[in-house]
Amino acid sequence: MRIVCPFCGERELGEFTYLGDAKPVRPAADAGEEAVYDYVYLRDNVAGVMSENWYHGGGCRAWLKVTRNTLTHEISAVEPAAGAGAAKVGA
Amino acid sequence: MAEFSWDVRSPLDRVLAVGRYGAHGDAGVTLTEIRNFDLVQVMARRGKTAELAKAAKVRFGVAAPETPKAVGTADATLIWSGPDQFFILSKGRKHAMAALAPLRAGSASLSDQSHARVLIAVSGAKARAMLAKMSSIDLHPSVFAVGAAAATSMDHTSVTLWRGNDQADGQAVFNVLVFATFAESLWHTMLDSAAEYGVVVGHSEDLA
Amino acid sequence: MKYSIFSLARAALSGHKNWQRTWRDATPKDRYDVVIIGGGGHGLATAWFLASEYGIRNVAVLEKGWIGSGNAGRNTTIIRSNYGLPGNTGFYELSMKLWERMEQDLNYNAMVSQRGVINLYHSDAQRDAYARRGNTMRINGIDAELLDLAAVKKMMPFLNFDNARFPVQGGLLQRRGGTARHDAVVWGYAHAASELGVDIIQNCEVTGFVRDANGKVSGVETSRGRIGAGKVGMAVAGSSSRVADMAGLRLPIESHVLQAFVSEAIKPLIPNVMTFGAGHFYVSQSDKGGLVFGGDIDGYNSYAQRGNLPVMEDVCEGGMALMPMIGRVRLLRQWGGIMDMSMDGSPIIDKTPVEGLYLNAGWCYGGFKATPGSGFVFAHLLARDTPHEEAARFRLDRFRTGAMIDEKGQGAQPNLH
Amino acid sequence: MAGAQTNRLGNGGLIDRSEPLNFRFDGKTFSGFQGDTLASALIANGVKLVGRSFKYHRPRGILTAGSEEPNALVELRTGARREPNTKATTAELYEGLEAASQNRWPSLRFDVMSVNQLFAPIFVAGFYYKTFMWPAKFWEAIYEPAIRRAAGLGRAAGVADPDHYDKAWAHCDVLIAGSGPAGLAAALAAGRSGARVILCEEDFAFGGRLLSDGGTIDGLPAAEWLSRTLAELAAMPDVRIMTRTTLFGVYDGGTYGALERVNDHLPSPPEHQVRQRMWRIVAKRCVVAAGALERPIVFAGNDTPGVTMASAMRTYVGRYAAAPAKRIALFTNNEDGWRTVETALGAGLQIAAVIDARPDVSPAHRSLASKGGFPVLHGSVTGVDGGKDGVKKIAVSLTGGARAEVEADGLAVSGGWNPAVGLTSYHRGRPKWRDDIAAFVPDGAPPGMVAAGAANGDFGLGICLAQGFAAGAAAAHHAGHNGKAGTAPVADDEAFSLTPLWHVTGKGKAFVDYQHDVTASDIELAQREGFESVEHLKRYTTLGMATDQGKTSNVAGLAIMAAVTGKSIPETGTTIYRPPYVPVAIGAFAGHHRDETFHATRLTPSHHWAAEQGAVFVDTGLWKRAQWYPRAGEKDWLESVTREVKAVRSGVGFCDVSTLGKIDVLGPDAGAFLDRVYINTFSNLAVGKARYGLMLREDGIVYDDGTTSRLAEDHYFLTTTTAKAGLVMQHLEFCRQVLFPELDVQLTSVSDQWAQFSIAGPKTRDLLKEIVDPTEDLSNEGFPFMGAREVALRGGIKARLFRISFSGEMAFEISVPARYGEAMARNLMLAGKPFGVTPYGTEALGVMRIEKGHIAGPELSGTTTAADLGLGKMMSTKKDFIGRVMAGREALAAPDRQVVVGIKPTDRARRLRSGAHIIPKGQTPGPGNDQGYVTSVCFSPTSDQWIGLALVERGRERIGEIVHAHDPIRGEDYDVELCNPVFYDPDGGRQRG
Repeated sequence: MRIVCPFCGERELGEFTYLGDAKPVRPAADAGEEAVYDYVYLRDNVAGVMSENWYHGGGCRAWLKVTRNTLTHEISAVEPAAGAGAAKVGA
Repeated sequence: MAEFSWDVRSPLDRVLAVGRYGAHGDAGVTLTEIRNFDLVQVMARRGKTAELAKAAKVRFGVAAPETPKAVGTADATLIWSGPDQFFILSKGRKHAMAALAPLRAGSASLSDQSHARVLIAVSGAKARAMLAKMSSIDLHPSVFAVGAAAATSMDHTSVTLWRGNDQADGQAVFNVLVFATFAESLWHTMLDSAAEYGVVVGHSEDLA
Repeated sequence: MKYSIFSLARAALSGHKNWQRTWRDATPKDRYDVVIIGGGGHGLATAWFLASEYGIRNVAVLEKGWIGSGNAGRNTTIIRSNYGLPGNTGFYELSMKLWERMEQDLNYNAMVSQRGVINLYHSDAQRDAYARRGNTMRINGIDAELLDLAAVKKMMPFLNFDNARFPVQGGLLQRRGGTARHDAVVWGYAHAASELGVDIIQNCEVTGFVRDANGKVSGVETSRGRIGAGKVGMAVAGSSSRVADMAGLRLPIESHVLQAFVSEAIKPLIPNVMTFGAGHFYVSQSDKGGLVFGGDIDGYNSYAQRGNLPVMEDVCEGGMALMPMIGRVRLLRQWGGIMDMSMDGSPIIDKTPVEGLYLNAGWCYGGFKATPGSGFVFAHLLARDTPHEEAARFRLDRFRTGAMIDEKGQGAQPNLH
Repeated sequence: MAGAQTNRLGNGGLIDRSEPLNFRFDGKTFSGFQGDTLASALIANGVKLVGRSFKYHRPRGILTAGSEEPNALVELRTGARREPNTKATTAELYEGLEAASQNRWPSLRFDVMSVNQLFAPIFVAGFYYKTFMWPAKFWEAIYEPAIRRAAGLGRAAGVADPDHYDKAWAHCDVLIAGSGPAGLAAALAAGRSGARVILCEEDFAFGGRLLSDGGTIDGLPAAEWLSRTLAELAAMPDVRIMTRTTLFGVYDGGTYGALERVNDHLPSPPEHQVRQRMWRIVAKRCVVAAGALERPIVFAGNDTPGVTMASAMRTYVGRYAAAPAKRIALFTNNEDGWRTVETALGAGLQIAAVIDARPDVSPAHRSLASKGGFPVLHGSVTGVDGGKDGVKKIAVSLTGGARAEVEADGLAVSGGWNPAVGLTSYHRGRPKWRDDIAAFVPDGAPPGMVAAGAANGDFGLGICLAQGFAAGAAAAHHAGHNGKAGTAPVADDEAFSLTPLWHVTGKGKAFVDYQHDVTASDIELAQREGFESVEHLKRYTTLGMATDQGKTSNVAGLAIMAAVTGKSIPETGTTIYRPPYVPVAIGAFAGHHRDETFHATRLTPSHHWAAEQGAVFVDTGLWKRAQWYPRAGEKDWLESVTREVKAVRSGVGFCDVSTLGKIDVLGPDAGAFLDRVYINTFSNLAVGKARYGLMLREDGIVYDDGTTSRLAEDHYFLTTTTAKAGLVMQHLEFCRQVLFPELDVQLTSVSDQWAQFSIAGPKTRDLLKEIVDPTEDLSNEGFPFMGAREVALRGGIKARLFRISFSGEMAFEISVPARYGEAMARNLMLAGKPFGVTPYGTEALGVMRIEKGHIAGPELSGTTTAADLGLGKMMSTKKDFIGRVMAGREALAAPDRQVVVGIKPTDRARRLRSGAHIIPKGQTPGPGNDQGYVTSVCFSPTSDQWIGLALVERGRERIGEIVHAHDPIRGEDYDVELCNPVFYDPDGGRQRG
């Protein structure tokens, strides 16, 4: 697999680390135990196109949101995590 | 009272043996360690890209690289190291951590990395063939031109790689910044990878 | 038909023309007391134990392809019960005891070979962890020995003891561990279950659940029509989330690829099953002569059933680091299976919140060794509606309560288990 | 002396007759020429018997001339370089080559195990599943060892491989597999278009079938066209053509695996060179021009030495000038087989007969037969008379029922051609059936890949060239190169007609899978027993699982299965194709990652100094750390470590702790950020202060701990454990970039920037006063416990000084830029000399932390909570932080959890060991009363006895209770007392003093 890092360009798999589904969002502080349980433990485990967290740790150290098909491994989109390259974001 | 001497010792000091290594005949690869340099990592603060760019421009006369490039100036090289980040590589304390306060001024966070890395220049007719054993980056001249840079891994070890100016003989020069505590290990791998081409090993005290 | 050397010799006289099908080719009936989804080792073993232990013979096993076509047919065939945490230890030992009588129970030679499983250690910390685990085993009545360097050298003189990056210091040995012929386990359970009346239905894909007015599962829709069921058991590791989704369930499971490798056949070289403690590599040698080996999972969600090159390299690096004598042995075949990676690395055998639907899932990359035990306790759950005592901790709600069974201590990140 | 090359033709071939080479096979010396393979050289020497089969130990010869060979497997080379199962058909001859036949005893000609053939009626497919079950114990003791000894083929060397391997990356626009006409045409088109091209050829010569079959291209003899084409390709700077390189697999994202056999054609690799190199080739496009493999026909006796594939016969005769036989019969079901007749006649060999299964033979061939004076028999071969000495007589059943016999010493067989569909199918694609050639052809391929020529099922020379050229041009175009490709090379297509024939029934064993001895009747048996699915068939009979990966057997096997089930071949389907395309040495996948270079090694800044001191090093992750510093006269590690601990506790010592992860946390929101990742609060930490922090995983379990100091308003210096350094960095970046992007915080690792030393002991301040600039106030008031600030050192450099203690002593940690690390160690020795300063290693460090009751790796097991570790009170209730909610789950807050407690043996002389379990006193150990285990132990010089930490159910409530330490795996049982885990200076006066 090769991932096109939005910052570095196309790089080989060995430079990246996988975390998992990017869809679950960390619940707010007051969301309660059930919401956090769901966030931490339950997975859609998509057979098909899925949005995922990958870390370019062997490169620029950016966290990336990768859209990938788990049936074919085809990658259709890669974008930076919200806080990667955030210096460009208006303060 | 004891006399303390604070000699600076490169992590390659014990293993770098100046001279020939590997196959005989014309050496295909030259490995040169550059011993003394100042290296500062500059990280733009949130929303401060433009300010930092301006500050860099004032100080260095060039824009800080926003893509994987190494930009040479009269007395420093600015090397992209990640989103919102770049290295300032220089010598003689002129752009060392202590001298960079103006750059900081609220627009950037700085971290001294002068001792955290070892700098090795790889050149020679077989430099690309040798690096192909360690690096997954395409170093073909049409892809990785002079000034190209990459935050990448070599043999599972994180490095910053950039192509400096060609030598007088037209040969490409690839610069590798590797973490100091991995340097000896990566050095051995470099020697192994280059051995079949013949290697000239050397070091220079300062950045050119 | 009884299998033995005598029946073989008799059959030889007639040119082997009289052998029957190993299992009946059943056509689906309208309704079964229990329908098992998944004709892998676990599903077939469940059916056999339902029929043989619990007297429930009106059972169907539905298989989307050919039986054993999932992870039962593509694993590295290791059996062992060297687990360290309550919940796992007793269960895997139950499974091991069932392995020890399987062939006689089933009248099928699954080549269960108790040649020993050794986990090598390379540091004091690893030794201590194995001592802890070995003691757990011993306290649970399971055989375990802690070997020092000299003992390992004697047993496996071919390891790299001289110039290793991470020298071997010793190992945790379970002599009763070993290997079994994976396909034969599937065929053996199919054969024996079929003899007891279980219907094994191949090329029958489940496409949905039939629910009654109360929401209870009362059958399944399949590619071969609707089949009614008193209870439905899922044993579809690799596809658990997909099948559970048809019932509206989300599981604490991710699907990941695990690769396995086999070398060309060579004369006996490796006597036992070994795991390298300083890299991702484990190996045994099949009776046919191939080195069967593997390592870490590829590390990302996948249903593609094929592996990547970096992990293949990583595994071979581990192999060469451990025993550089295999450098010139050639890798013959590489394949990948879909692992049900659970959130704590341990399986789930439980009722689901949907009445009538029972779950057997989350085996990670360790399901093969569990085959008989899993079948036994799942049959118990299906028959009695209460968990078997050796599976009492494999509850679905343990993630909610915090009673995880996390042997590796990696937490809710499946690709690290 | 070498024997005469009895079967070498007088002229022709691509061998270099000026370079004779001697070699040995089974101890006998022969000679051949440069350019031979071992197989062609054996053939040239009249050797027919080369190997024995897997199960029945049947005598076998050479069937093919390529990597699909199932029979002619040898042990190549000797000693540590012995390579089992090496295909004689691909092994290049070199001076002094040694090869031995395998799977036979005592010799190839007289193999005792061939008695297995007598038991063949019982040893049918899957027989072992039906027997060897009683008595159960006999399996491991008797049956299995016997089976294992009989099975397997060659013997591995059994000792470390002395050769080196490496791995490399390559990048191109267009990758081409195969250098036959299609591959070369593709390379020409792509190269001329301006694309970067890599062409991999498995053979040691370019040309593919052109080398054996010749032909006319662009009006030129094939050989001439070939050399022109190679010259043109060689002149293109961005075209790289590689021989001895097999493309073995295709992976995601256009990454391909290839194996280059760099020096296998030499007795051993030259100095500084590798034996083989594994390439990962990243290509935008790939043209598979890997050709097709001729397939056998299954008939009785088809495994007799001297039965050879028709195309292989042409290769031996045409390319190697070696005659597999002198009087040859051909058995074919297609037009292509007849080319063997032409080649043989052209080389002056005799044709005994052609047995053609088709109803008609072309007039041209008929006249060839009459000119050559041999009969054309319409029918099929039903048996072969011969044995280990090879084919003698061939039985033929003629169309219409009559029988005939042909006397011949060789039988060439052609059952048609199977395109090499491996590479195109490795992403679990299934090939499709094409009736006109009765073969599977690619049906789609992994992204970017296309098949051309024979690999695509199009066999004529003309169409191969045209398709290859078009594919090469299209691939270059897709990759963005549109240069002028010129015109495609032109050639005529040969006629091709085929009547499918898979299996001729007859008396005697008819082999489908030669190597695994799978016969047609085994397939019928498998079907009878319900193993009808092709995957079941494969698994039950072992069809296609041999070292040839079913290249010659799979299609025939499923054709026979189709026939017995009454299904069509495409309905029956294929098994899944799996890489590698040819077996690849494990060493090549490992490259240089073996022995000491298996993984990288990290060295601390004072490593070489410590080595000079004679330190013993321990591996900690990738690090080498000084474990202890033995001194002359010390009898064991314990004595050294005890000395080091005592020296620290009574004087002063230092230890390199640079391996701790060190992270600069910078920016205006650095404090707020740390509040979210640590369970305790850091935003309120004063500048110049350090604080111990604990972080959880989101599931509420403890992740890591360390001391973090605030060096400036917007600068924290965070430390992690050695083990978790990289992972914590990743975790913090996740928090920064994904979870909390709104915070203005920057992170970077400074682990390698700082050499950090712990200096501990009551005389620490005395030592520091020597080395720190006298203007710095180190007094308790000027530099209190948990202070952290920059100080000047004598001699002009700056350091960071942290008043923190892991040992429980009065202690500081001092950081200097890493290149001063070695100087720092020397200067500490110098400065501390008056106080008896003692360097100490990780063992003494460990002893002192256990004495002080500090947790470390064994307690941070990934299953313990903050409360388990006695740190529950640190969890802030005033803020959210990672892991807060899940940490509150019922089972994680249960009162009977195992918690950290101290232990000491009731018998002071008793040694403790980690891993022992804790059982209530007086009870028999069992699963019901296994209440915990010992995590860390040491001999405490301070207590003068062994002490330890343990995780014990309700441990803190049970202080003072005597329990049982149960360690059956080491045969030890003894009583221990549960106690306060802080054994040393429990009120902390020493570290604060």
